[in-house]
Amino acid sequence: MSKKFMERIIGREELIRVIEGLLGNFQVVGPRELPGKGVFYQPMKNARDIYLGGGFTIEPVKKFFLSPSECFFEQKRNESGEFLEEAPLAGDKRIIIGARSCEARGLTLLDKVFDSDYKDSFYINNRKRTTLIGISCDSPDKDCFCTSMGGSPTEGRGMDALIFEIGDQFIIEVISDKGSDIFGSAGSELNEEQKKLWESDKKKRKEALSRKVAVPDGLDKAFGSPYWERASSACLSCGVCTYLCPTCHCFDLVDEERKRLRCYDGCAFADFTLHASGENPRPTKKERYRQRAYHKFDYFKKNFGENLCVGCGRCIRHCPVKIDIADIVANAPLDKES
Amino acid sequence: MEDIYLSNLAEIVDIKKETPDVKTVRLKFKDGKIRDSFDYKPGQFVEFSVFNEGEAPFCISNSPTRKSEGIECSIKKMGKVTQAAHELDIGDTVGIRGPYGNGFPMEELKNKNLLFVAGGIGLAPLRSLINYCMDNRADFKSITIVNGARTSKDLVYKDEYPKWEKAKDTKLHLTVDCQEDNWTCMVGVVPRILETIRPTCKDAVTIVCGPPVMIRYTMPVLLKIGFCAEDIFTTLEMKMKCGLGKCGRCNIGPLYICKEGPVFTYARLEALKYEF
Amino acid sequence: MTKEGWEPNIIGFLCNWCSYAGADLAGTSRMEYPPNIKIIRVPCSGRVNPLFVLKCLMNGADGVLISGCHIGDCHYSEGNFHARRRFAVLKRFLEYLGLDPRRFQMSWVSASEGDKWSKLIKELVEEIKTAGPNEVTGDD
Amino acid sequence: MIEELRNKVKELFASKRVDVVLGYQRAVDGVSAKPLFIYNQEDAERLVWDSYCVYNLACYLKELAGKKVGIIAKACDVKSIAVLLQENQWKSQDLFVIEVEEVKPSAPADKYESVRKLEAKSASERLKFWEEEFSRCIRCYACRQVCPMCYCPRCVADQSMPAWFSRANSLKGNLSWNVTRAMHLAGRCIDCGECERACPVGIPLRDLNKKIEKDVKELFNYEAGSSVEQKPLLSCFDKNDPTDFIK
Repeated sequence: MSKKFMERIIGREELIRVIEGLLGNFQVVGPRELPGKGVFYQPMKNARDIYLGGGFTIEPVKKFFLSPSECFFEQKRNESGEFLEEAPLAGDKRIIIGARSCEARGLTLLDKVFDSDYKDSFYINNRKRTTLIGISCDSPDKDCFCTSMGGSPTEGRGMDALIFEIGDQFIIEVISDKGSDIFGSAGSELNEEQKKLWESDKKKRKEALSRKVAVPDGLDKAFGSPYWERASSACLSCGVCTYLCPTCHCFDLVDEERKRLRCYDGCAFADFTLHASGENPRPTKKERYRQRAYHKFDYFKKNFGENLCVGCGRCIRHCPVKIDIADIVANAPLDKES
Repeated sequence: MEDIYLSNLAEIVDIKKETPDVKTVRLKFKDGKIRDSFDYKPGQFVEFSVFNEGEAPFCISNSPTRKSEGIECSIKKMGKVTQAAHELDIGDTVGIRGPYGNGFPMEELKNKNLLFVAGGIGLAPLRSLINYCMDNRADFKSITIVNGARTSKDLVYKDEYPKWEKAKDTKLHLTVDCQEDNWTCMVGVVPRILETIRPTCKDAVTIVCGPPVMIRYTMPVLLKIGFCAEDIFTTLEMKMKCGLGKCGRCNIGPLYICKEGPVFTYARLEALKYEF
Repeated sequence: MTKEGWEPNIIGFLCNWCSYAGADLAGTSRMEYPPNIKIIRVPCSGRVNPLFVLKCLMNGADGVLISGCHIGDCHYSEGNFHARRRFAVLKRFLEYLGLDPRRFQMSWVSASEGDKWSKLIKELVEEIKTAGPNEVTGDD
Repeated sequence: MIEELRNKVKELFASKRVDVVLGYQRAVDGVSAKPLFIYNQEDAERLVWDSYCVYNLACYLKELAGKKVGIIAKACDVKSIAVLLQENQWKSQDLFVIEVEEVKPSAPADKYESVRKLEAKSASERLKFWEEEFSRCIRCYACRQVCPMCYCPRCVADQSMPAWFSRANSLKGNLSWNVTRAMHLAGRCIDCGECERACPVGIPLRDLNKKIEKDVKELFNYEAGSSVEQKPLLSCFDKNDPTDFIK
């Protein structure tokens, strides 16, 4: 990470004023708490709505880049016959405030899928037109394990700026040009004492994570084991874990009202790999759950060198039957090659 | 940046009814530039769109050497897209995206004896390769084609059989699962036919394509005859949607069949410790 | 409120034995009624699935009418009984969701009631006109 | 209490009365509970029973057809099993129900309080309320997968010929899905509350099902799961069903 940017320190009111300034000429999205429901990213109308608490949004920022349903083109007809009207790429710049380090890190993993051999124009356009400002979390819950996945609550990977709330002040780590456009001249530079305070605060945040998960290498040795049948027995085959995961990216292409849509899809669903002939290479939830575990902790590592998991804990936190993928994968039996 | 999911419009120029539930559709791209620049290897597939119904993968069943006539896809009526495709007429517009997949490794097949083993609609990808060999006959040694189907009505490309039989050093073996009146060729499932005719495996390569059950029982027979796993090529039929190795359906282990395949050697599939 | 010249779009599911014949009678007897209703013939009012009603309302229909034989006249003897019970639940449920109750109506019209049919459609179109266009389906 | 439960389950296996027993076990966090599939006597050791055991295990019955199944059932689970028996999904001799008394907090005085509050609102307020709720639906179908009554082999939402609901994340598709799911549970939902608990975005799904439950009681004096012999609501009728809404 190029270190040519200086950290800034800013008061609460000034931060609110900076956000209000942005509201004027950008589309700004931030976390908002709906009482009794949870925290959701929503377009911000008033800077004071922003949720600065310790909790996590239910849906990750992924949905602003890989949209739950995206229209690619529409088939139309004019006098000279049929033609395909391509959906225009959204042009307006926007700012997303409040992402956690795990979600932003998830975007850099999605970049490996959608911005590599085949360039997904819709995803890339969303990435380019968005400035992502993170808020470092200081109270991870029992399901978080980002430090075991190579990340940390203080990591700015995939972000343009990262805000640390310390006391009633905010230290802003400017990471990219986009971040410096907004916070480059905000507040003041850090003096030595504030820098030390910030370093100790960062250390405290990392240590706040109680959970350690050791993902074994060579998971493929356990592929044939009946372990997966028991591990997945309680799975309901719903889409909660895949849709709320910052790195799950499987999708479906469907035609509706002459439009070609890309919609979220998930390997947990029973008909995800069902052939029209009725054949299904993953007929039961054992194969399906094993596919999700292996795609994240074996296949993706083989193809791209990193686990496809950022340890955000959403799939554990929101699973209706409390299935814990970290525990299941950590205890996979590598010894017997059954 | 161009949209990698955008279909190219193509017009249906000819429809041939092969069997009660299989039609071969010949398409010509509407856009001249694409028509000329579109090139493919035998064994590659395209994402065929019937607009407002959906998209499905179909191998290109005619040889690249005959690309000027248009590209052909043989479609068996199975699900939503294929049923809609069967209701299309000549002159209708469809969408073609591709070509995708690795296709057959042409260099490894050059001046070798070729054994084609096909079951039912499995002959479609092989026809592309067979006709390619016919048009470059000198590059290949002997050709043996074993083509089976449930009944004689299910045999596809019947009008090409005489041409294949008359070709140089080419033998065609047709078989149906059970005896039918006025059926003169062989009777029996493909694996058993292979055991009876025992084609030579010296300096030979075999290409197999058919329903999963046929592949499962044909492989051991080929190994018994003497083919080694590196010389057995098969094209896998998986559920595919994007064709770009992104949508997460067609993978076996870390391999995305639509991108790294669908053509694999049996050796590579066996080496995969994952489900196959 | 509604733009000038807006004409409501109403879908009618008519049972083949009574209501369809009643509508046909209204036609042959030259009875005037507004053309806003688009009729779908079904074997029996019991054949209509709540999903049909929902799909109509969600895809731009301003009103849905289900019409079948009077209780006791059903060609299949119990089709309209099932329909009555099924749509009693749906009617209240759609109202609970905030959809205007005038947009989903039911009526028994027998094969001889051509006049009831034309009067019914006239009333229905007036009611839907006052209810205005169906905003629920605006693609957000 | 828990020892007694474990021994009862072990005895079921010993007498070969069951192939699998559905129960609860401690979850990974050591505090909450999660469902447990018991296949033999050793598994029975992991059985727990406390207020964290909230799941309606009858939702797993749809995958265990043909097996002899034991199930640890709370009061509402027993009612959902009654509906499954009533709909001929299971034969009682294949099911071995181990009833355990309710640990959940007792139901509020007026069960339909939230429904009445919504009914009192104006139509436009209700529409705005539901539109806002359904706009958050992510179509993960957890509400369907967690429901014992949703056992269709191919759900209407998964069908493609025709595709009944828009797969897009639009209000149209979300509203159609949630309304149809509630209608398909008319006279069958026993309000165990699992759908609302499983919904990750907090949509008040019980207020949908309870509204239909209230209407069905008022219109036809019908209660889901009250007795196994009772015929399903929408597959039967009565001569003097209400008819005032029909012109």
